[in-house]
Amino acid sequence: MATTKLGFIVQRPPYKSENPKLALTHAIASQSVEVYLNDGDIVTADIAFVGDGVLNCKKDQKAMDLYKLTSTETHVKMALLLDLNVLVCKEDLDRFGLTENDIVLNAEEFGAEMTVKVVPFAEITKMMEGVNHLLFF
Amino acid sequence: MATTKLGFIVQRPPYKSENPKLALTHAIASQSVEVYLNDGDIVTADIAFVGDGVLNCKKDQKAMDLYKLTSTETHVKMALLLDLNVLVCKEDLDRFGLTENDIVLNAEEFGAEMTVKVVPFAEITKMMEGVNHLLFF
Amino acid sequence: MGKFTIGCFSSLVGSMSLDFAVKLAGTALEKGHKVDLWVSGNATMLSLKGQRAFKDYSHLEKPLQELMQKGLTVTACEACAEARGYHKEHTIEGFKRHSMDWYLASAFDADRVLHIGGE
Amino acid sequence: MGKFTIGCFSSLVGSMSLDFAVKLAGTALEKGHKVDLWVSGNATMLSLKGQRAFKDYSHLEKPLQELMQKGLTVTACEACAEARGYHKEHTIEGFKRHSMDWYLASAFDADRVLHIGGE
Amino acid sequence: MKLAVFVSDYRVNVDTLERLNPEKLGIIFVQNGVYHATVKENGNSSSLLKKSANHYVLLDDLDTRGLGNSDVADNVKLVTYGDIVDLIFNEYDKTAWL
Amino acid sequence: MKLAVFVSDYRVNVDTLERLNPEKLGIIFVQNGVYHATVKENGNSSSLLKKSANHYVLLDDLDTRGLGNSDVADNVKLVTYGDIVDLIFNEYDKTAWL
Repeated sequence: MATTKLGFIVQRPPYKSENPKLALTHAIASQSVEVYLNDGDIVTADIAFVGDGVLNCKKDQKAMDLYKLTSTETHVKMALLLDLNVLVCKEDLDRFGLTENDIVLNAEEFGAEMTVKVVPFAEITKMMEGVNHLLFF
Repeated sequence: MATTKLGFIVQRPPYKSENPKLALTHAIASQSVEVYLNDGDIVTADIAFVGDGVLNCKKDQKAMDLYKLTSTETHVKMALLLDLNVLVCKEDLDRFGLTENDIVLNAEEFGAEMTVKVVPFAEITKMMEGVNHLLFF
Repeated sequence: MGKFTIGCFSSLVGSMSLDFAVKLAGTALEKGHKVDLWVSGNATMLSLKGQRAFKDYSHLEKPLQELMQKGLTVTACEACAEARGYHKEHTIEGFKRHSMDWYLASAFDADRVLHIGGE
Repeated sequence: MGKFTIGCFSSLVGSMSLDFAVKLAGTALEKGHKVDLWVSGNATMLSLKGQRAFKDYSHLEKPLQELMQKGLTVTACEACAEARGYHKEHTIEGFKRHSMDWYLASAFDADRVLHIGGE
Repeated sequence: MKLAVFVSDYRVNVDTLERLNPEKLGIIFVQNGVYHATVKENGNSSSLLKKSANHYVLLDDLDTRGLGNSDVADNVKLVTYGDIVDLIFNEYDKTAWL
Repeated sequence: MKLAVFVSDYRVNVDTLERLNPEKLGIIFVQNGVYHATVKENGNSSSLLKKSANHYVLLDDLDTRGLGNSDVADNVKLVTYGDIVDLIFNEYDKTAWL
């Protein structure tokens, strides 16, 4: 019975690259990884949005309407629904003049109990220190 | 009998993206475009390296030895062999502390008569004004 | 009405440059312009048939086929495609494959050229 | 000796990130480490067989097959490949295809992980 | 020349635009370039908005990113794909994609 | 933590490195990151060389770009692919690719 903790760090804005979306879909895959592991072994995935990456969390993305593409907003909501720990850097939101009103905070409509945590960068550093491996996107 | 002039502007360094190489190979294609055109109609391609793009012109690139890949240096030489006009921005060379000694200037070993022209940015502006269409890489 | 040549080189599923190029081509066609679309480099991925339409990934086969019926000419760089393992038999019907000089020939009598390189 | 999991997501022929990843994997194998290579996103292009070996383009099929014989495990993201039209029958022999959880499972008991995202 | 420059990224990794000085300049923000039209970092607008030019931003790409008209700086005009085609054909004679 | 950060681009479009402050930091220049180790713009070295860290540059990627040992700044150590494997396993415990 062992736990391996992974930290996914999203540093770039959405859409111009596939990376932020792949960060979220790979992190979500932590919920189905058991099929490859021994009983009781688990992998956890924390996700942190930093720098321009916080722009992924903007509310009301219309990617599906306009480009028939799942929005990163929807992927963030899926991560919450699957009980992942989602951190957003407060200093970076401040830098862009964004508040909690501007970003995805929960996925109540899907019945998710987890909520996005807006935290100082120091908290994200702590997460990075605490995980076994880091994946920067 | 008409001539269409194209200006290829290379703004980025080599290898991290395919673009500088594709700029050169597409510009070189101006030498075989007649197959699609009426007799006497031609397309000319001038190539200008600006900004970080001047790093493409560095001599002694070992891409073939180390990664089995044609170097951009070789592509520049091919462009000279096919009589294309190749301009390199002097101000950008200066900015990087590079001189004519550091860059590809000719392709004498292939019998090319054309040489690379190191010119002030103002000359490149003139080229951009004079062509029919611009292609920025 | 004029002739519009669009070249797209940056491709990544996810960069959305091809989504932009295809939408712009469609809009120009609707306005009565003649449109040539050239894809080279990684953008040659656009020519590959049988891409599965997942909602997480740009999927342009259908809009492209509709635009081809409306007169869009779309051509992939043959060498760029072959180097990636996209052979003739894998190519969407109606999608042409030529060497790079085709793009320059299209630019020859184009009124406007938009070359989407970057990246 | 340890286990090394390398993930590569950035792919463009031309970015040379896959060239880097494959060389690094080979070097780690030679030093006696166990190496898993995961390719996702555009890097799944690595799994496609029949790529023509032009000298202008990165061509990794041969070095990859040599490394697989020396024990390299290499796996592509199945959904990322399907979305691009790279189906099972187009896959290089020995190249595995799995869902994304495979990568996380590989990281589970890895001593080191190098995730090449970027771009 | 009359040049329409497309900016498709927020972090622009070339300095070409700073040096271009055509008779007429249009800057069209598309894809992640739209952040230049909307985002203020530490209260400051993008330096690209200070460049003497006609500025345009693609509506579809704003909406895709959850950005609204009210976020757009005053000197930037909202445009559709149709408007971009017309700009290219009627207002400018050459284009550049950075 | 002991963190090895790979820098693969010359124009870095993220500011993560400025904010990371691990117990031990290694900066490994690969691909176009190697220009940080060699290029001076207007006489100035890359700001990444001023960061308190151990700096490394991949020899193969220097040679590929026509750059030689003599171009490399004094505080940057030349490394091979083999050295990078050893650094990852022996000197650092986590990695980041920016």
